[in-house]
Amino acid sequence: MMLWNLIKEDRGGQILLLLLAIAIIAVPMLNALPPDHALHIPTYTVALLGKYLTLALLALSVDLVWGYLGILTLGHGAFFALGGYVMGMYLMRQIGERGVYGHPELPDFMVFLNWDSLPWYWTGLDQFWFAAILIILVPGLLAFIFGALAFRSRVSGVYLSIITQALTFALMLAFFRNEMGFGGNNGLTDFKDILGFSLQARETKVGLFVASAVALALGYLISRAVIQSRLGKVCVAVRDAESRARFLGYRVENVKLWVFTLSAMIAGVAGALYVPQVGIINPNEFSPLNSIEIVVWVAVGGRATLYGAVAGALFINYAKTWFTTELPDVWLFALGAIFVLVTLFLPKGIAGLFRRKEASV
Amino acid sequence: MCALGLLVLLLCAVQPAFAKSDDPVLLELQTLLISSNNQDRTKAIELLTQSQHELAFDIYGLLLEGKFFFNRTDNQLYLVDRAEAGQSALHFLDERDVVIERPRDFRRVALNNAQRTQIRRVMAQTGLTADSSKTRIKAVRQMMGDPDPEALSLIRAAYTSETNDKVRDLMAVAIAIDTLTQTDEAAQRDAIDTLAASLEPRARNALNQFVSQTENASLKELAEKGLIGIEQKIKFYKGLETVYFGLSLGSVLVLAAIGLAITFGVMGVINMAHGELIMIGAYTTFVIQQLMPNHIGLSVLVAIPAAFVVSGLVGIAIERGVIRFLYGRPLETLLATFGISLVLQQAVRTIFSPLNKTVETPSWMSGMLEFNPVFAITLNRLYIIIFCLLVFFALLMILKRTALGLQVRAVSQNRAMARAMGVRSERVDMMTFGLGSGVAGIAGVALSQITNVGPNLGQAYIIDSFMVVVFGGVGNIWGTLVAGMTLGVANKIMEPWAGAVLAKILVLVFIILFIQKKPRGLFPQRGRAAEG
Amino acid sequence: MSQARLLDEIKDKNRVFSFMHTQQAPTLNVSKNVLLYLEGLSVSFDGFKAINNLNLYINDGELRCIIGPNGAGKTTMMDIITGKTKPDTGSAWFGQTINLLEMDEPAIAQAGIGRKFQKPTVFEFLSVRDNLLLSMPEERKVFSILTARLTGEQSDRIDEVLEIIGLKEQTLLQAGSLSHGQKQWLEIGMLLMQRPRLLLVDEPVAGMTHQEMDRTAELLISLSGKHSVVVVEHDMDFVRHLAGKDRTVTVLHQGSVLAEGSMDQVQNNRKVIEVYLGE
Amino acid sequence: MKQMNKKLATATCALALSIAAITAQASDTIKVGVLHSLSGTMAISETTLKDTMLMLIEEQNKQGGVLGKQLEAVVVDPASDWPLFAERARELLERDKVAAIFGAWTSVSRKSVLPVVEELNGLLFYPVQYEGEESSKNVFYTGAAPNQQAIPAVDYLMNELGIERWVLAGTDYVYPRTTNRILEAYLKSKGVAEADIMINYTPFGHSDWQTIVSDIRRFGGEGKKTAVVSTINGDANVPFYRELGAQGVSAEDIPVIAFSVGEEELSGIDTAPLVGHLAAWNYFMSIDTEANDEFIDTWHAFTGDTNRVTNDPMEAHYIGFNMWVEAVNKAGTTDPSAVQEAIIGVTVPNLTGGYAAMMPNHHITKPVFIGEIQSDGQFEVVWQTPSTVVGDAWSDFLEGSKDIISDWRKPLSCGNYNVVTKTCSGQNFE
Repeated sequence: MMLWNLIKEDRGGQILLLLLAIAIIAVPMLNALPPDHALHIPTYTVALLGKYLTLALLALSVDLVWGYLGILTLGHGAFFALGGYVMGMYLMRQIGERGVYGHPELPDFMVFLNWDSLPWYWTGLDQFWFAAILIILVPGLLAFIFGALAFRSRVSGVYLSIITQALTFALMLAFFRNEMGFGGNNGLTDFKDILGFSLQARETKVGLFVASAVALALGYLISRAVIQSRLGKVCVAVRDAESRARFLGYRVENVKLWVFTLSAMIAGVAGALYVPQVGIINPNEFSPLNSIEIVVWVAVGGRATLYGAVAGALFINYAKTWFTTELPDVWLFALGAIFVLVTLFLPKGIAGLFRRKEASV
Repeated sequence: MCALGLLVLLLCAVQPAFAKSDDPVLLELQTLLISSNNQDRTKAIELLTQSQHELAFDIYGLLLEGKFFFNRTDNQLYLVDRAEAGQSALHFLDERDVVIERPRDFRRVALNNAQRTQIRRVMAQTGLTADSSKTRIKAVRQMMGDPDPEALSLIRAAYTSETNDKVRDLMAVAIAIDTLTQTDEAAQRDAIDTLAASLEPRARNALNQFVSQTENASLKELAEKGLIGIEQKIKFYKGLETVYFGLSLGSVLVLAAIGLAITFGVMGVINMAHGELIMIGAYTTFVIQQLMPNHIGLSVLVAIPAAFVVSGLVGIAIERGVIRFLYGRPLETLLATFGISLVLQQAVRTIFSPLNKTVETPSWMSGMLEFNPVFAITLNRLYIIIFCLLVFFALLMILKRTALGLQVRAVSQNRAMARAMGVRSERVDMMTFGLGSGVAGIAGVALSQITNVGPNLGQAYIIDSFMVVVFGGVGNIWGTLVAGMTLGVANKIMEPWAGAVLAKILVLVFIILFIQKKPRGLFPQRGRAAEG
Repeated sequence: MSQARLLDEIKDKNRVFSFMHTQQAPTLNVSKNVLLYLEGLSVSFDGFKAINNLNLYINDGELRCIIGPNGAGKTTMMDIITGKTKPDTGSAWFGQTINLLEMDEPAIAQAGIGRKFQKPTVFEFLSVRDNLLLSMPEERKVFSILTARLTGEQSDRIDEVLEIIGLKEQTLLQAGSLSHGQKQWLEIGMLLMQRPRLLLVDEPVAGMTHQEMDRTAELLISLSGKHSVVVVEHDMDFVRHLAGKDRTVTVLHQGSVLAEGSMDQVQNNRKVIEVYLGE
Repeated sequence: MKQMNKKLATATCALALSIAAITAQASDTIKVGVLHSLSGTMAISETTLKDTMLMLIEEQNKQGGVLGKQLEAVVVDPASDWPLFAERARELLERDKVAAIFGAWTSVSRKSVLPVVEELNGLLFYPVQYEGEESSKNVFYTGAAPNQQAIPAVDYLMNELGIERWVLAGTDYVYPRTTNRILEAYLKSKGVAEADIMINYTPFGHSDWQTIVSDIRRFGGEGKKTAVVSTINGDANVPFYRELGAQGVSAEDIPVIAFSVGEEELSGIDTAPLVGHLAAWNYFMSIDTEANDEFIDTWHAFTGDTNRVTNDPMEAHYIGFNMWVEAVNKAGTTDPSAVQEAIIGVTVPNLTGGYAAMMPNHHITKPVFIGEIQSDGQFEVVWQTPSTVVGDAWSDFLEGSKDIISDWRKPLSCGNYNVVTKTCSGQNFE
């Protein structure tokens, strides 16, 4: 009942959750069918869909801050990547002696950089529960510190966008450095298994897909819960008339801070689910380009609708896959055009279209 | 060009004397040069040196410039200026002119470093008596390292007749290095003094060597004192150098950012395609050079206005086509212009191929301005610093003195009011954006002289540019200048101990924190307009 | 000079960590029956003195009208009281105990000062009801907002205010779709919800019809007594109506008080006449 | 509402199905996967290799293909996005069922593909010089291992040019790191003092080289003959060489030997100030052999552009492809396991007048050439190894790997077998 209240007036949300539920049941079944069966979904497609879902979750987190708080973050990729790195470190620790050098503890890249022991920040990450906590904590902490500084001193609008970009850029440079102990440019890869299940096994892949779907559903409901609450209203108030909200006695910076942190945590989870499915995490995930691409997913889907962000992420990423296979040279043209056209002619995004329809019906 | 000159010279030199085809030396030279074996070429050079052949120096010159080719089909030696189909090749011995059909039949007679040094040595000795003092200096430097006594005696000889002080001092050093190895103590003392006064690396090395070898305590002490003196001087000049590097890096940042300071600072438009406008400027330079391959020196100058116009027009197109619909929606503008930047990049890839393009450095920009052996500044950087300042003050003038500038400031402070006063803000926006974009194009010309001209050129600078503008304070181009230079110098001062990567990271982090403290940058706009 | 300022700001650490200690305003104390003290206030932007040694005292429950030509510093004064602008010199106290200059907007608002802007600002994308809902005097901590539920008397209170400001029909409309006048009313309504001790009202009747004006006047008058109200207005008739015979009117000019007294006194004050009629 | 429901639903289905759509298996052709970035930052280098593969396959088909079947190239674009490399590789192997994949350039892209080819038992031919420290059952390294490029280059500088001081300058990623560590160890083993080695790392696309170059100048001005060993990558090279030119560092004073600068990279640089600087490769376009001439002519014909240059990775693909064809013919099938067995020991002519043989460690034999940059952007070979060098997967100069060998023949069939502990770690196949 509680849950139902969350999405009572939210058609898009209902459909989204419905589709997710279907996917969670149907995809594993279709995948289990014999390969020659017409409806069989090959495992790599499952993994692909799983990847899309994690990206959708990421888009969701961005919509939460951009759509409802008006904070255009160009650095959310950083939180995503951090979550990913934590997961990556856990997976590295799982390799154990199966590394090419057969070192019981050190990941390969540390062995051939002649490190004799694990850096302190790698300790404990062989425990999943610990990794799971850090996956939420690390991005959250960064977001909290960054937000605390930025929102206190009322950095807003474009300035905020630019320094979020600077943040992720700085992190990218930092993670490229081999001294950091995160595998430098190569990042972390060649994972073997997660929680004892081999990452190469079909079941594991399906499992990860389901996990991603569930995570997306949960992420959606949590965000929804925030939006529905009075806090959600305050967010919108802050977005539309910040100083008015202040004169009503709201500590705008705290509101921003907590929602921003929450969204960073969601992004972190998305990253953590993304890594085992693509099998590698490296500093490129921090590149400002990626972060700004996320924003366009949301813009295309439609701001401040949550389900719009999800739709946008799925749509653009599918388009990307298609283009880079069929006509690689056109991809950037297409992406660029989408940026321009959406901002000019489709400020409400795809979701906006449907809404207009609903209104007319 | 110059090669052709030499060709002619070579011919005249030959005509009266005899037909080259039966000159034994040249005949052997040919056989040695066409051989694929390196040693043979070395032999060839030695042959020339010993034979004292009258053409020796012309041939050296041609060898150094790589004008000698041999034809794989007839194994004959040719002189070729440009090995391209349709160009003519001149047979080395019997001066036949043949037209090149398959360029790949003609193989360049290539030298390796050892051989080049070998030739330079020989030529240097004649350089001692050259007219230009520069050549003489080069010659002395060249020979300073040369152990063979003959070279030294040449220097001694030239020393007496030398009039130019700089050259004399240098020669003195060269001689002193030698004297140091003698046993006459008094002479050695003088030598040490001479060397201690000089900043020539070779002088220092000589002293170091001397200190490590000599038994004579007093001399040793003297030499050590001298060395300490030198080290201090070097430290000082190293500091100067760092500052200079910082400024030149700063000037690049300022150039990249200044266009943004106008579009972002004055108009409040977030133009993510700014980097691509710089890139377009750079490519314009490339195209201009393609159009006038024989006037590289001029081409860069021509490129400046050209780049301004091209980038300016593209900018105006962007403003008219997209941005003007988004005024007052900075975040949307940011996204749209980012889209444009992607399109522009890909467009360049499809037009010019993803490969980097070669933009040549004109001769008047290459080389160094040498104050002393340890402190010399690179000309291209110097020009860029000057250029940066010129652009900056030109802009300042435009904004402060011209009608456009007045209108721009009016619009940027209060659009509605300016409209009411009859300013056609639409037009002003267009012009301002065009101006900013044009300046970005000019920056591209400068950048084409120091870095890649490729599709990613813009990307590399966009974030830095924004940092500079925000750090300096939006709407204040003085701020941009100060910020750019500060960041440049800071970066360079940190680099030696932090390393290039860490330095960059630290600078970024610093800016992020700085914005927290002063959201409006170094030189904020104040007053009610800026409040809230 | 800005370099120097930068240095100071970097030096003072506590501003960075200001968010660590939450600003808890001491309880209001109006034993001397004066609610607001402004003493020796000055603030200047780029040399232009917006406020110049301003002294102003508002009694508890008083309704005070403030008039003055453009650039007299009326809005800037409000900015200072509400913590939007920090003065260069001077002091501003709310009752005996609360130093406004040490507090930021939210703290001041929670201490009981409400403000209505010149240009009506409401939350355009929220319904009229939600606009009022958010204005309710309540715990403003993020988590209490997150879990906040609407109690019975709270919604009664909202209906009551809706009644007063006459927006009952528009309850569920988006505030953005209201007319200018309605927005003015909504904003006043939001102030009422806030139950502030001191209301600062900046040109409330701009763009209102005459009937609306009168209603506004009545409302403001009815508010005085349990609230103190400071009204900044250009419209002389309206001010005359508000001030009536005995209420005090303050004339600001070039950032400081030019004259103070009943409407009649003020109107016959020579300096005032000069300023207004520019003799 | 309904409308929307349908729209969204159809969208998702379309998405699912269109990805799921299994391409019809064309049994009359043999599919060959080409996995090179055609967009993004690496497109600069990799597009050429894609064209090379298309050319090679076309030529092979002219000669009747393989096993009487025509070859069919399946080209995909990983867009310089490392995770995408893995995704695309999986696509090629699972969906298109390619017989072999030719591709990848950067180490990270190879690392990203590696688990996929191992999982699905595919074949990957990797054409670029790399840091070594790897040997997979499913990967064939046709580019140079450090001992086929770096070590000989240093030998040349030391013996021929009498270099005594060394600057190891590189971009901060795994290839330069490893190479430099190997070189450092090697130099020290040759008695070079710590103080005579200067190591320096810079970020990708580093553009301001003033400080570093002037440091190099100072380092080189202290009496001993100095050389720079450059593992600087891609875009950063242009500003680096420009700065060298600007600060008047000529090849006679301080020669720079590069491992990642080939004909293609030079085509984007004004070579005038670079004449005499060096590069170490296993192939140069300027090398004068029949095979090379023919290759260049076909290349020009294929691209329709007589100015296109050829480079070392192209030769690597040429060799790798021919080896694969040989092995398939030998095995009589394209089945990966069979090919893996058949290919070891296969010998094919290279473009420089010699032969390349596939070694049991999945690396090949290569001659090493040192070339000097000429004013026309070509290299003049000034030195070459007397015979071909066998690629060494596990460097003898690194602590971690000096005891490790690789031999994929039965009975050992292990990529990293520790001769001391007698254990096979890494990719096990028990």
